[in-house]
Amino acid sequence: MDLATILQVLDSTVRLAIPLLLACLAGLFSERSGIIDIGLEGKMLIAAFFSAAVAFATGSVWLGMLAGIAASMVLSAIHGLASITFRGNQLISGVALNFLASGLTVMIAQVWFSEGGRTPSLMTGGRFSDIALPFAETLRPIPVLGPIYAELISGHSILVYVGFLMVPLTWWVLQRTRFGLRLRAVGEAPEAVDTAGVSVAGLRFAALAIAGLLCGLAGAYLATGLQAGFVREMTAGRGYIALAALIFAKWRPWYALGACLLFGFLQAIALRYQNIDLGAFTVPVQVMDALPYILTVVILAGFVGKAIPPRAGGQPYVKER
Amino acid sequence: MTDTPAIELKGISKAFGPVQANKDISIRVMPGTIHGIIGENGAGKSTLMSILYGFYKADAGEIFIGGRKTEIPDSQAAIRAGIGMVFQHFKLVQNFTVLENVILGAEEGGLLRPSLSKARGVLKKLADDYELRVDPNALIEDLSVGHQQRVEILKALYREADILILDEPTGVLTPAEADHLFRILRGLRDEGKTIVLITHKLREIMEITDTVSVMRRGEMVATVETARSNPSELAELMVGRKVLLRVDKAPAQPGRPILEIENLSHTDASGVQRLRDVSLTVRAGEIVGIAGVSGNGQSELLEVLGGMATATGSVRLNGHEIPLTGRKADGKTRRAQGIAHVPEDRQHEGLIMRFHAWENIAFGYHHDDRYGRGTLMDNVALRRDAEDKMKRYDVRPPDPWLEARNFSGGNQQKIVLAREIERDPEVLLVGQPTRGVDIGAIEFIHQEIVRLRDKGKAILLVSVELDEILGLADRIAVMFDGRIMGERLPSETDQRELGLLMAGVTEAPAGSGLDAVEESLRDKERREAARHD
Amino acid sequence: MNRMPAWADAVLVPLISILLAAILSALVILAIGENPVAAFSLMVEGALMRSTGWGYTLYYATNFTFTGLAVAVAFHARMFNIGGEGQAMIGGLGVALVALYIPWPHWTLALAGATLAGGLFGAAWAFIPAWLQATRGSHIVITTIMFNFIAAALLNYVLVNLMRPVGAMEPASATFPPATHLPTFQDMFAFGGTLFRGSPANVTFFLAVLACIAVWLLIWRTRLGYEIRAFGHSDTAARYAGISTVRITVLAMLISGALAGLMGLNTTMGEAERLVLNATEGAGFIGIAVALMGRSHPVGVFLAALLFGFLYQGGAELALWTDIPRELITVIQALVILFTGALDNMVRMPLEAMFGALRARRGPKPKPTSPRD
Amino acid sequence: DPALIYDLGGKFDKSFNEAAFNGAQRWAEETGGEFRDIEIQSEAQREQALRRFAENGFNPVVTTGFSYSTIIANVAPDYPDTKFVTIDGYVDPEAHPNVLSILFSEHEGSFLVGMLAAMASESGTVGFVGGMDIPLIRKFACGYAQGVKAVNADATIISNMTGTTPAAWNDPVKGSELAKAQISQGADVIFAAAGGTGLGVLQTAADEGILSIGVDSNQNYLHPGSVLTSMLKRVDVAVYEAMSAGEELETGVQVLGLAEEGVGYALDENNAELIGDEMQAAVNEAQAKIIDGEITVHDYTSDDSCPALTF
Ligand SMILES: Nc1ncnc2c1ncn2[C@@H]1O[C@H](COP(=O)(O)OP(=O)(O)OP(=O)(O)O)[C@@H](O)[C@H]1O
Ligand SMILES: Nc1ncnc2c1ncn2[C@@H]1O[C@H](COP(=O)(O)OP(=O)(O)OP(=O)(O)O)[C@@H](O)[C@H]1O
Ligand SMILES: [Mg+2]
Ligand SMILES: [Mg+2]
Repeated sequence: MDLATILQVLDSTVRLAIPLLLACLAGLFSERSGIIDIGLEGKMLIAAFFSAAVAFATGSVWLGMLAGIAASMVLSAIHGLASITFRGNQLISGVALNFLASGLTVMIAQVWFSEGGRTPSLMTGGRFSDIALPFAETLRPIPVLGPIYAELISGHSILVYVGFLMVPLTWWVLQRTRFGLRLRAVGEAPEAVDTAGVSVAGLRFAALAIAGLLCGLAGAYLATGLQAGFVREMTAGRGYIALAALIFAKWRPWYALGACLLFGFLQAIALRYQNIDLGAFTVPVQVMDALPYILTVVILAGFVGKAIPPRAGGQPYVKER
Repeated sequence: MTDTPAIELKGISKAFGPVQANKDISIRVMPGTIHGIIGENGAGKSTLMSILYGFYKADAGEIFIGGRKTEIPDSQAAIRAGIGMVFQHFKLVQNFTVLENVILGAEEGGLLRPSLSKARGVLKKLADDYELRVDPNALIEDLSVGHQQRVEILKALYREADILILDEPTGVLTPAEADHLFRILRGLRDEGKTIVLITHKLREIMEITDTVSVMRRGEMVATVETARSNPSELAELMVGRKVLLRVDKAPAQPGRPILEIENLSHTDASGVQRLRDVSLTVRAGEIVGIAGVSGNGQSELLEVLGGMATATGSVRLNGHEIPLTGRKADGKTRRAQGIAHVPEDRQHEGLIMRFHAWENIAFGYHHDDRYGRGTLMDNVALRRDAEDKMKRYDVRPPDPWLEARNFSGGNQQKIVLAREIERDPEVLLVGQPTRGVDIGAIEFIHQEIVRLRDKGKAILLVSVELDEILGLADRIAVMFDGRIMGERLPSETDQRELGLLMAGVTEAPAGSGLDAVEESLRDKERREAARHD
Repeated sequence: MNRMPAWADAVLVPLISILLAAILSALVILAIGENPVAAFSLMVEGALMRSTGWGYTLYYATNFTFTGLAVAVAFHARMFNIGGEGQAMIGGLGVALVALYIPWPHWTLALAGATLAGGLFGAAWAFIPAWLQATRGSHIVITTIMFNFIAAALLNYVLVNLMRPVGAMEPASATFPPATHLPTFQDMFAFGGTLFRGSPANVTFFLAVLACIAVWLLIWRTRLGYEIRAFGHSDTAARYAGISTVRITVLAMLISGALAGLMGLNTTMGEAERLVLNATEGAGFIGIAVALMGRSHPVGVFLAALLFGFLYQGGAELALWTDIPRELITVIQALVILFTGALDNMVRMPLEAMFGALRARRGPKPKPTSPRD
Repeated sequence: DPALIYDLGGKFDKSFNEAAFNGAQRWAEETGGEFRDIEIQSEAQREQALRRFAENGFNPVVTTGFSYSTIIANVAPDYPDTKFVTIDGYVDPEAHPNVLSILFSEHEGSFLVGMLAAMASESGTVGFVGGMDIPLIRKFACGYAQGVKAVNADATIISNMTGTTPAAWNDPVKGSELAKAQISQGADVIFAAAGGTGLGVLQTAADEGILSIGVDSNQNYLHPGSVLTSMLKRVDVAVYEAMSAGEELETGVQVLGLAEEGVGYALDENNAELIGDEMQAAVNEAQAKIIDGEITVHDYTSDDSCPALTF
């Protein structure tokens, strides 16, 4: 494999990893606060739709992104209402939100645009364009490092950089701020937080709001960064993969980066090398297609071992029975 | 001292559904005193204090702090009013450091760093002032219960509490740790702080409190000055009848050896050796008590014998070797061989809290033929059996359809005991049989254990209550750091000597035994801290 | 405790929840400019007022019963089996292999053989995640998600490259021989008339009912079920009782996988009479909702499966006779799941208060009780 | 009245089903007639929709997608007075006299766009992105590859399938990545036969400044100047004609290839500048030869193999 190909694969890795990463960090905030969130898929999907729809209507990708975030946060709020206020089952609530997003997006799209559950294609201005970092072209001739800078590091949309920035930021918020301390505590021992005089529900809603925001970014990136519009079910199961990555990462931000890059990389590889001809026989495309998933299982079984989730995860906080 | 009470509660009532936990309760506690509250399980002590701390909201009643009427809708308000509480079940974040737990909810501004460095300073000062030493960087899950409790006290003091409530603080402590705690409490009192102490142990009430209130069935039945009362009067007030305060038993008639343990060693999942060449024999018709500070291998000894953990060495039951590793080294096989096990932790091991009482009555014995022969279980037989046993053991309420979690701790323990003892096992392993159980129930539980002994069975008893060991055991082995430090007869030893052995000291140095325990505990801590680095 | 009567909890709460979901759905239908009353009556008409409607409702309900039971059994052992979809796919493959390549003399034998094969294949697909969870601690949620994707790839490979009759366009197996065709409701109950005409409900429905009974027996009447529940509530207590973690984890998942695999009987042998690529169509995921809504109890699972069967069939009727987009059905399903499954306390809390007030008014307050009474 | 039943992809898939809808729509507008249509949600609904429409007197009942053929064969005998049309499916005309099977020679249309691709390509490398890996898509790919090779025997054809689940039809993000991967391997023309996923391919091609080829409907307008052409499959015409014939519809088997103008390539103002005169001439010549039988384009599904491409 030559450098150009490697760079291409890594470039593709980055693009495929970012939506996973944003969703994974969203899940991280939510689950660190004790709320299991299998509705990541739905939040991303609804954000993808609204960001594309509003970006199309206003011609501004930024307004689109805000709309996407808002929509995703509304789903977060419903999740909070069900699982925090009414102490409902968090899993069911998440499943319901996925269904809701899947149905609502296409339905509204059809009512608004009559393009069969799609938004019209976005023109420039309605999309995030790729940013060329300073000197990208000047430095390109430098061997090895030049192309790496110009191809891999430069030339992504702003949300990619935001996504990567979110990793240290998440780490910093969790480990270095008061909010982070309380958030980690509420996912482990809500009664400790409560007796320390801090509102458990407040913290959990805040965590869900952040999760909504991050899923909103992920959806906006899909529809207005990577693509130029919304297509039905365009998240294509990425929310579930993000959830797997989260467990893989043992609910830690830096590990999450690693896990998402790994998933992205495996997918990038699988997309590029279909039908590997081994001489005697050809590896069928289906094997390559399933390879990321097979490898995930292998890695999980071989190297990662037991992942211990936040202790209070999944249970509503009840004081009086 | 002034005449204004530090705490005054007027007409507090609280119901949980149909259960009236507190009924029109009034109480006054003067500043600079230690006030005890006693009462049977479920009398409403914890509820009352939780109301004072804003954890629950009272249905009716008023609260006055320092003479001023105060609304306490949540814990934040209680903290602001200068109240701190150490709950029966600690409210600590297990995978946080001590420091993080202390500042949680009392941080200074948005960033942690300044709060942490401030807290570090304050903690150091508190440690010096009140002998409250804990490593601020240690993780809670690595600390002993005694130290976790210190963290809870530190949390309250860090928030500058003037009123400190402790709910059954000594239930999980060794005598030395309890002594240490009392020294701290006295120190705090002398500083002018007000302390409310909930306990089941009359000895502690007599030892440390200035005044004491007795609760029964949600009501306050009396408040007296400790000095003018005595244990049997208090016990009678609590239970509403006369109770026996010591174990009544005939001398043991030990027979042939039943359980012979030789060179038993066990290393846990994190690689720490918990048992080191333990050898011990238990004979028919005797109770062997294992004394020791918790965490010195007693729990592991019971786990290995009960089939919950694997080990090396040899164990013979009635002369036959039993497997210590492999598929046959599980609880099911042990039970079939005649080893019954009352685990230390009834809520997480001995019972399934969400199972009905009748389902729990078969737990571990559910393969037994008496509960049906084929694949299907004979639930009718099970329920009949449960009803029977619950009646015999006076489990209240005697309703087999109640879920285990809906029984009080003492009654939960009775269910476990009924299940294990009524099997007529060759060997009974029993851990902390009366932890958190009230006086009335303790009396009953002790009687049942003695009754089994008198049927010629071998009993291995583990307890951190020296009183219990001294009163119940026929022979005492002391464990320290995974070893048996020595064996004594109860008639020929005392708390002081046992305390020394528990601290790993075999011959008596000068000075009090308890100090030596303290010293050695600190030693052990340092070693453990080193291991965690 | 401030509990309301058991009947209210079992009947009133779900009914009111469904009502709320229906009201919200009606608002959505209004919002897209259609008539909700007409829509609902069309759904009821199409799903419940005609025998063929019932034929479809019960057909879907059969699928959801199997996947719902699968999720429920795993839940009892505190495992979240998201892999029902993949297990059902592979179960269907097993059914197809047996139906195609063994010359069955009669459908009863074929059904027995296919039941065995579907169960075994589904169980096998659940085995690896279960075993990895038990021995390596690999989180079963991830591994079962991964196995769904892997199952899809495998099935695609098998159908496109191996089982597809040469020259056929469709990635599907050949049609099963007539001897394996299962009697449909039409065959069984129509007696030559038009009852259940053309609807796919078939004997597998009764198998699903049997499966409900079997699961109930398993969970509440057998020692294995006792151990599964004990393990599900507390693994430390299970260790105390000598219940093997590995054994229970693996057994519970094998049973779960087998149940999911049996869904293949209904779709593959009962309906399509050949193996098609997307026979499962998300029933594995609906199974999660069904199990949760049914509180992991077979009766609850069955009722929830019926409800979803109704929604599917009613939705088909809407799609047939109105211009309401099919996604509306998805939205209605979402609302039903949300209100009955996650927001049930929103209904329960006020009801509890109401019953409490009623009781207080009717009689004197119950005597304060205390444990020592 | 006629009825129309779409395949699982749904009415507005921007390609195949949508073409059917357009045909029906045109018929309705021109004749003032009415038709019912349904987007099915599950496999079992295929039979249900057929029966319900037949029972309620709709005639003819038109279906799109090969998946209906087996089911129509089951249902048709129960409704001898109703005429069924299966587009892309094949039902034995002897056994089922009330069924019309309409088949398209996609390989022939693909051959033509393959030629165009090869001629437009400067790098000598062209790409193909399929949706789910099913025989029909391989048929497209195989015809395309033959067309490419016919122009430039040394050309490289990079062929990728998006996935193995139905999600592969709706993953434009993957479509984009596949397109980028092919571009990095030198492809400068990419043919997308992948439903919604194809939109991602077309988009990326436009963004990266290479050419793309649409499928089924005329997709040239999506990115004017960047979509080289579209491989047309005149499902709309087939549906229009079936509906126009009404109850008098002639049953049997129709194969719509280049000769019948059932397939072809799209030429309009959006791509007029991309396709030069000699390109047009070459393609038209090939088209004539195929119609005459001078050139035979191999149909992958006839023997599950392809001379120009391995899968
Ligand atoms: N959260 C709760 N929900 C419902 N009932 C409760 C709750 N907490 C306590 N109760 C009930 O209130 C009564 C009083 O309980 P409380 O814990 O105050 O007793 P206690 O005197 O502290 O007992 P113990 O000595 O065992 O700690 C008990 O009958 C108990 O059932
Ligand atoms: N959820 C519940 N439903 C019904 N009754 C309950 C429930 N929880 C507790 N109780 C009642 O509370 C009483 C005491 O329970 P609790 O958990 O407070 O124990 P406790 O008083 O702390 O006793 P111990 O000191 O022995 O642990 C029991 O008699 C039980 O009937
Ligand atoms: Mg208490
Ligand atoms: Mg208690």
